[in-house]
Amino acid sequence: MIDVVYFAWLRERIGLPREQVETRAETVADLVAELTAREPRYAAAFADTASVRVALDQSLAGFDAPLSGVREVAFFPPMTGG
Amino acid sequence: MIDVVYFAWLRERIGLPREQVETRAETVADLVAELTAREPRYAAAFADTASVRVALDQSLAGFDAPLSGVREVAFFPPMTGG
Amino acid sequence: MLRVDAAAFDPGAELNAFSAGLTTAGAVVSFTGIVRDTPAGLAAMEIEHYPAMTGPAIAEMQTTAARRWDLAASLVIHRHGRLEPGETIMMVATAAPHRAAAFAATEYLMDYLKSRAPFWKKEIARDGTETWVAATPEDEDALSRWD
Amino acid sequence: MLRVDAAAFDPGAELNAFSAGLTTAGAVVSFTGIVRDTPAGLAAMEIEHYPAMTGPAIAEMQTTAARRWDLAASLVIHRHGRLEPGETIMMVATAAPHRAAAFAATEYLMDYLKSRAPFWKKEIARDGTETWVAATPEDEDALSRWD
Repeated sequence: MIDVVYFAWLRERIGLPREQVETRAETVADLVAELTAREPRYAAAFADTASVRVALDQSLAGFDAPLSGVREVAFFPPMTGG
Repeated sequence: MIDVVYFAWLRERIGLPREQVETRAETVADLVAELTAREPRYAAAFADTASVRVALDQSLAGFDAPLSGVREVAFFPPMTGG
Repeated sequence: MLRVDAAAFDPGAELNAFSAGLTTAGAVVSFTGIVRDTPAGLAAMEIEHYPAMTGPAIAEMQTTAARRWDLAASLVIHRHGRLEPGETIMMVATAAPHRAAAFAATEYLMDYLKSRAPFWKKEIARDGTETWVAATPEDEDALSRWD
Repeated sequence: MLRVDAAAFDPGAELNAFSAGLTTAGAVVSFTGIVRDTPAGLAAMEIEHYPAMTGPAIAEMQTTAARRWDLAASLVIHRHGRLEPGETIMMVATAAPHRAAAFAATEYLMDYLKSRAPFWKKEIARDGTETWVAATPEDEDALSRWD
């Protein structure tokens, strides 16, 4: 079980801010493929992964990063602070 | 007659902030030569002209600038505002 | 110093408080970001953030800035939630013995806050249209000058 | 906006007043200069200026900055007379639609104020020694980046 959190338009498209996912995905990319296959709202959220950023346990990571030992995966668009 | 004003250590060395000078100097350099010849306190103030800046009627100028039509000449060290 | 909060703050009071404690640093630079109206007419800006990540991410930027430049202190205040035009979104201030360091560190923190602090802005127009503010290539490019 | 005055001023209140009138400019950058103590111990700093020249010289810097960058407004406040450690000497603020312009214009104004505004600073040590602050080659060099 892994916590998955969504922000901004990813949260809006998927329709929830946080969920627990039962997965054996080895990498972020594997997890995205699993979610995308689940339901159209996930497919809509991850349609353009070039616009999606990832953090593993609150640290920025790439789509090829392994999920082993990770408790929380966050998906969000490029940040717009300041 | 021309107004001559002094600031910072030039004012201190010459011993006054402002004076009227009767001169026929054609350039700033001529005026400095006249003043320097006058008294040791002027010679002390103008000993190192590389450290002296000039303004003619409140605009920065060089030592070769003509004095024709100028009402006020200011001598001061490099500025240290801010 | 770092504060992430939905509450409004007073930039002038923060600047004075920040400056008050300084004994060796004569140069203080601040940046204040204010919600601007838009050509379409802006009702409000909503700022979402990732609470578990925001504090650590900004604190790391401040630590890096303090390592790169001779700083006496740095301050970051960033709001989240709903803001109306004219309200202050955020503020950065740095203090240093020399002004070049304070300017550089403040620009560095701003560039990193723009693109690496987990905030997302949504503009709500007066006609109700909602638009997520897009990151710009310029904001991403601004980071490369610090490499 | 420009003020040259012997009286103390409140930088935070000035920052807030400056920001209050802005409708299109979301980015405000400020610089505040504070009298620092010195290793020898500073009793006071005395700032002399050339009243007939100071205002026009600074106003021209502000005009040039407004021509070079897309600014909504700029503010310069500079004190003269006797100041004690901890007192604010001067302040510059600029407001712009984009932060890069506000940062650049504030740095530009600071660089020019340092070397082209007719102020001279004298440090009075606690033992009574008086020293005119010397201009540094670095301050002069800082101007060349704006050519």
